[in-house]
Amino acid sequence: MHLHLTAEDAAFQQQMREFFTTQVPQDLRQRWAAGGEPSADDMRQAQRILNEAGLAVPHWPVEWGGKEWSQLQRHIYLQEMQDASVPPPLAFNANMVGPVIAAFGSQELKERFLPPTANLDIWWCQGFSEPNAGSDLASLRTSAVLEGDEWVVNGQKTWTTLGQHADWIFALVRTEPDAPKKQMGISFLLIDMKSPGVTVRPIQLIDGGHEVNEVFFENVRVPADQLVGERGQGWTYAKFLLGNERVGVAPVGSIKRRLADAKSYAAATRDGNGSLLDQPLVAARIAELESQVAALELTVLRVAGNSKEGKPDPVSSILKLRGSQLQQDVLELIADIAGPASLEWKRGDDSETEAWAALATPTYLNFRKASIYGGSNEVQRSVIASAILGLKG
Amino acid sequence: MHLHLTAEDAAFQQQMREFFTTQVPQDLRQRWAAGGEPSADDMRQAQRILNEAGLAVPHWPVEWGGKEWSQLQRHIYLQEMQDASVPPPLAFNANMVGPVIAAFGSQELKERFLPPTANLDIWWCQGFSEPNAGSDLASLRTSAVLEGDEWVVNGQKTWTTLGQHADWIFALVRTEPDAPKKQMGISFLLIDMKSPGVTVRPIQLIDGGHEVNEVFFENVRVPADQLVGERGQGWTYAKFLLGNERVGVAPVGSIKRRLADAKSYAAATRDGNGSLLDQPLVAARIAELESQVAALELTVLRVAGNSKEGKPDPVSSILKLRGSQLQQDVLELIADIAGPASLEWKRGDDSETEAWAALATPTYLNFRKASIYGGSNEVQRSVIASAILGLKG
Amino acid sequence: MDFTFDDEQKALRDAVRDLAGRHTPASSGGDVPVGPGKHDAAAWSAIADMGLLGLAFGEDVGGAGASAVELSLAATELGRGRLVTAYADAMVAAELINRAGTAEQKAAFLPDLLDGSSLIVPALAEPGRAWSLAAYDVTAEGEGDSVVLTGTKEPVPYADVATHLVVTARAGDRTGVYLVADPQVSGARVHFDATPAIQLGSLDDAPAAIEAAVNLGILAVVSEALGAMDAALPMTVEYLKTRKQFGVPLAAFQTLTQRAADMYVSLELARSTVLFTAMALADDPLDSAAASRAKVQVGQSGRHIGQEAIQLHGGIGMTAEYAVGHYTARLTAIEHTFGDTRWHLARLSASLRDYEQVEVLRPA
Amino acid sequence: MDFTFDDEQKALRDAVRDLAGRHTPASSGGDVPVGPGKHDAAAWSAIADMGLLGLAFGEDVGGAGASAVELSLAATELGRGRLVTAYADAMVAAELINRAGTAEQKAAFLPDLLDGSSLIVPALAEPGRAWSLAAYDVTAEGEGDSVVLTGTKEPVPYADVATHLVVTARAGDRTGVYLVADPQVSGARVHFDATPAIQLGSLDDAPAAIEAAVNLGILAVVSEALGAMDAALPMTVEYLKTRKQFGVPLAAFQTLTQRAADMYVSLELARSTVLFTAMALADDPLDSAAASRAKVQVGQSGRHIGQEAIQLHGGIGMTAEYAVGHYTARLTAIEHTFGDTRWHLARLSASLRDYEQVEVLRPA
Repeated sequence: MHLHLTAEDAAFQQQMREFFTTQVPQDLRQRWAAGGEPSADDMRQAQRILNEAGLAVPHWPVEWGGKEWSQLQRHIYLQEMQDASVPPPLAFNANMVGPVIAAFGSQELKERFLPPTANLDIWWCQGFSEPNAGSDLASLRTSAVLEGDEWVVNGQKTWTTLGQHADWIFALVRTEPDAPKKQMGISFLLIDMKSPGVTVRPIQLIDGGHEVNEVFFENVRVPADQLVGERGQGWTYAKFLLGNERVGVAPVGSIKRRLADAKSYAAATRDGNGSLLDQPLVAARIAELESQVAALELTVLRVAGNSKEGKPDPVSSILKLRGSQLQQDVLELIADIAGPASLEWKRGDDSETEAWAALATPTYLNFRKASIYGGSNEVQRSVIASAILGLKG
Repeated sequence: MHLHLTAEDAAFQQQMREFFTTQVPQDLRQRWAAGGEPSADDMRQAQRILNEAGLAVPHWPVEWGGKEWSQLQRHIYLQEMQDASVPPPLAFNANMVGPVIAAFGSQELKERFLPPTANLDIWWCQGFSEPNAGSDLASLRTSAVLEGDEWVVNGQKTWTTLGQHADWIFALVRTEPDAPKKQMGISFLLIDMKSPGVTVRPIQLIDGGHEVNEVFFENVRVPADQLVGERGQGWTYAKFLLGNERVGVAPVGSIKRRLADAKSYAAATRDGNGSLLDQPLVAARIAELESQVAALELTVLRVAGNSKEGKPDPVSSILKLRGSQLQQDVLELIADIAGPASLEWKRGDDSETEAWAALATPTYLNFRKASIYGGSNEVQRSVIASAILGLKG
Repeated sequence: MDFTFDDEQKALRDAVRDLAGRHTPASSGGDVPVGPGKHDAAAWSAIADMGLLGLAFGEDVGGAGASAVELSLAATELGRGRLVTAYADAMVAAELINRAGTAEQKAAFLPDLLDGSSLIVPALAEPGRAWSLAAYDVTAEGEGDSVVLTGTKEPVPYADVATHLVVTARAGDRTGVYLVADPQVSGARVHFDATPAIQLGSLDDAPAAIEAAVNLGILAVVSEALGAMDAALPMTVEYLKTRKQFGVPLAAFQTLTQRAADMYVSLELARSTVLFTAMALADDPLDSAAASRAKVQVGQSGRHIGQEAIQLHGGIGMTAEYAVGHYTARLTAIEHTFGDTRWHLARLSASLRDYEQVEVLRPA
Repeated sequence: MDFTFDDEQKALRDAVRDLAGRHTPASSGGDVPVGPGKHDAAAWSAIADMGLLGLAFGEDVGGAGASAVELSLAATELGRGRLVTAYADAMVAAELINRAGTAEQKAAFLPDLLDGSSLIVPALAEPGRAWSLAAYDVTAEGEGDSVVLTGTKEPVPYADVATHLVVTARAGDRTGVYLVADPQVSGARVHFDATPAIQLGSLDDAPAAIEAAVNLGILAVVSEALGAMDAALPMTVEYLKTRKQFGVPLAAFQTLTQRAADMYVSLELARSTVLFTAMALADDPLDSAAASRAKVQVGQSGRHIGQEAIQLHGGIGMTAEYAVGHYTARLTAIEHTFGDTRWHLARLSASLRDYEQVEVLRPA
């Protein structure tokens, strides 16, 4: 039991803070902090700055750009990045396909894909979910049939986040339709989005944004050497990937950033002769959220050390569950602080409404996804009940 | 759509208010208002005063003392009774066994039992639940075997509320052990608690109170004519009874009484140079509860007219569910207002702690039962999901 | 005390439901509008033609001589149909004129407003300020016919299509009510720069007029919210029945059906409250406690039902192709209209000492 | 930043767990005590003998020279074992003497308190008053050795078994700290009628001493609450696994298992918070913000877990024969000890402007 950061970790924290606040351009960070639809250019630029400094993929194997950081350092890195409003490395690259290729891909695939993946020269998207295979991923139907040295892919993926910017997609496809269990017979395939037969259709969300898509495959021909690892082992790789996805799954740094913003918004919103921060119910709600977010951060720090590579501690379900709740609570608070100003989503040129207030409701609505995507909160509760408490449910 | 009470209903309200506040002794009502363990003598006295005025069993058939009141009048009667802190007629008598005997009993049983039941000359208790048959009542095992013109009863009942005061028990017993379905083969039997072989053992609750009991039957001999209605139809009568139990199931009047008390307690609890009611978080919590209780009362008034005799509208599940939640919320508020004073459950002779403050925590704990007994909130949700929304669950 | 609709009210409800059904915005196929929409002029004409604007106003000022109950009933159906119009706003403006205005001013503006010839909306919010019934930053100078206003109101929903605005403005240390024709509008922002305005009635009458008008606006939006919730729940239930996961319908998952049951409870509590509030405001337009309690109950029910409707739908609920998200967006906007739950709790807190219990059973 | 126990801490934890297990009150068979219990003198002797009273105090005053971390760890185990003793109270009294007292006063009273020879508890609450760090109705007159106290403190837990009290009292417009030997006690009420008392230190030092002492008391009770929650959850889980209804274990009902999962989340959030607070107060006994946040988190977790533990047990959970109700009763008492969640939120609200974010990662 030690309260303080070691001198080494404190220095690391300073180093990260300085890097993020001085090496990533302020205007880029301000755009990111403002929220709204993310700019692909800003994300590329940020990731390349990070990658150049060796900070884009610190959890990868060292030979491919990784650092051998402690879990605490990893937390500090994420926390400082989020606090400085630096766009994080694209999760599909850094946390999903990269680690899978590094762990299961051939040397050839590694050399071909890992460097551009780390540098966001390839923008990846994820082809897992299908219209009838969401939480129940094993029911997927997209098929790949081997013809000569090419896979011919047919089917449809959905909820493909930022697919409109993607160069490549990593997809789960059914290669063995007759496998005895539906989890078997699935393979992990890398597909160039420019291949003939690939169509992307945007899905419009309730906040007006276009961040997810449907991806259609019609007789798309994929070179056989773009199958990662072993044929039929895609389910194993997907579980590995989803395990990685949960690392750093509670965006504590950005929740804290938003909560600090909320406090400043309340202080800046005039109410009679004072401000909204003088309203006891507003202040108490902020104090309560600060306490709850601190408890979450402390839990992240406490259990981070428990995670085993590739096999996440089920305790990470706490972080996903609670993280999404608090993220949503903070955004709800911001919308309430905006109050009447939240009714205007798009400001005119000479509007006097603050940008944050106009974005408050679409952002609040957008993040209702946080408790649905990446394993819904119901799924997280089931994981806790069964894997931790031993309740079948 | 009419806001106001008709002149007739307004007069009825006045009449009830005057009766309850002038005809039931004030000291008795004060003892009831103070809470804590109910006094059997006070309950008997109150019910006899009501019965003498024809107000103990207004929902019974007219020939047995009923009134043909509208649902609104029934609500006003309950509301005024609770507001005046008059102990309500014993539910086991007035709402349970009485209506069952009136509906299904022989003329002989009616004449023998209904008048003393209305007057609380017989104190009834309920023998339904068993250690392994709570929500799943049909699993009950207490048996009754016919020997000559007597039933011989063996088994155990539990959660027998106020059984320590009871003269008689109405029990569900299994008379047809070989019935094809476990709901069949159950009969509804009236048993004198003074019969040889009946033992009552108190169950101590976490608030220190003795309000429920276990009742054991060992070769208890019961005259055959004390079986109500038809042999083997006990399940039907029990459902009828439980349906009646839900009428007036949300004790809105007493929730409102308690909430008004909470407000006065907060105003009387000094805090610095003011009172707890000056604390914005306390005031807002009271205002919120007042809004929520008003919504419940309005819902009671709106759906009361929907209930059909003997077949409760599933909407009554809303009232039970929400009523128990708000009852618990108000008692939690009172315990919080008591604050440090709530730490002392039993006051010494020269204590300066108010009686309500000392009772606040045991009462709060005692009423955790409200969401468990009489159909738990989980059961109520299932009723709503299946019977109203058409979801199987 | 009676919550049942009479035949006339049922006929009105059915007619408005038909009207609203005909004008319900599409939510499938390509880009559908999301967020605060443009005023639907066609729907507005239909609303005006059916006489829905005049429901709560007397025949002497061009109204239909019905009551707030009928207004609530109509607004519920407009909410169910997801119509995007200035209905609640126009009701606030009308009540402001009705309560603050002189007889001449009423005669000059109300009939046109109530028959749809003009579209008048209130300008209440000031940028950078929390919700308030008082005006602070827009100031009025002069009196009677020579008043000028200075300052900014924003956002003013439907300002872009309004023919006139009713504006609250600071006059010394008080708040008055003013009418501005042909306002200078840019998006939802209205700027006044010594802009000529007509003062409606006297400063003495203004606070009560504002309170009554906002109460009526609250009734309109909580009724609209009731319609939205009343539509969102069955959609969610239907989805649970039909959508399969892991080979079984979602309705097989007890955790979801129990939550649907809780949504039903929230809905019915809101329904009782809205119906009562309509009756209470028909009886006393200044029953602000009833209006605040309605805003609190509907705020809590609306947030609960809106959030759970999306969650129980899963990813699909996030898309603009499913109406459930539109309902949730609208419920969120309603929470932030005319004071949020917190504001109303604070208002109620201030008068807790004035009564022992909330009485809903009231002798005539 | 490190949350792991070292070997010594583990050994202490195991030893206290053993001790607590031996003294756990029975909860089955006949009448078992419910509610605020009598001080368990046997358990108290064992606690004193193991040196648990001195954990957070320096060897110079007769303590063990460990820290608040070890105190927290011990209190957690006492909570798990449901021991009824004045542990938290004695810690507050000790810290009051330690921080307010002069060197002589410390030497006179602390060693006896920390080795169990005397039992000193604080007298803070005043009847009819909300929780407060300041005293109002008990007044002190005179100075130094000729002080007398007048007024009533109530309730004073364990006053009936205390050898001395440490009393907060009003001195002019300030609050001082006073020691009273052989107090006049009736139940939990202590009445002073020009009762002689010793003033501990100066009025200047009193506020900080009270704050630090209550912080330590908060740490003791939130740790105890952690032990209670950490026991109540597995009991509930076990019950769900074994109890059958409708022919299947309760664990087959998803709505119950999902709620058990939420309880687990509440427990782990509380655990992290308590451990951190122990470290924070070991570092800075005046870190009242950390103490308040712990009270808030544990207050919410404790209410959630306590209520759900009973609900998931059903009727059985209401009985004195099942420990789960005793844990819930104790969690409820802890919520009302040293300020409830609301009080601490109000205290935190007052200083929101002093910092941008809560920093839990702190350089040395």
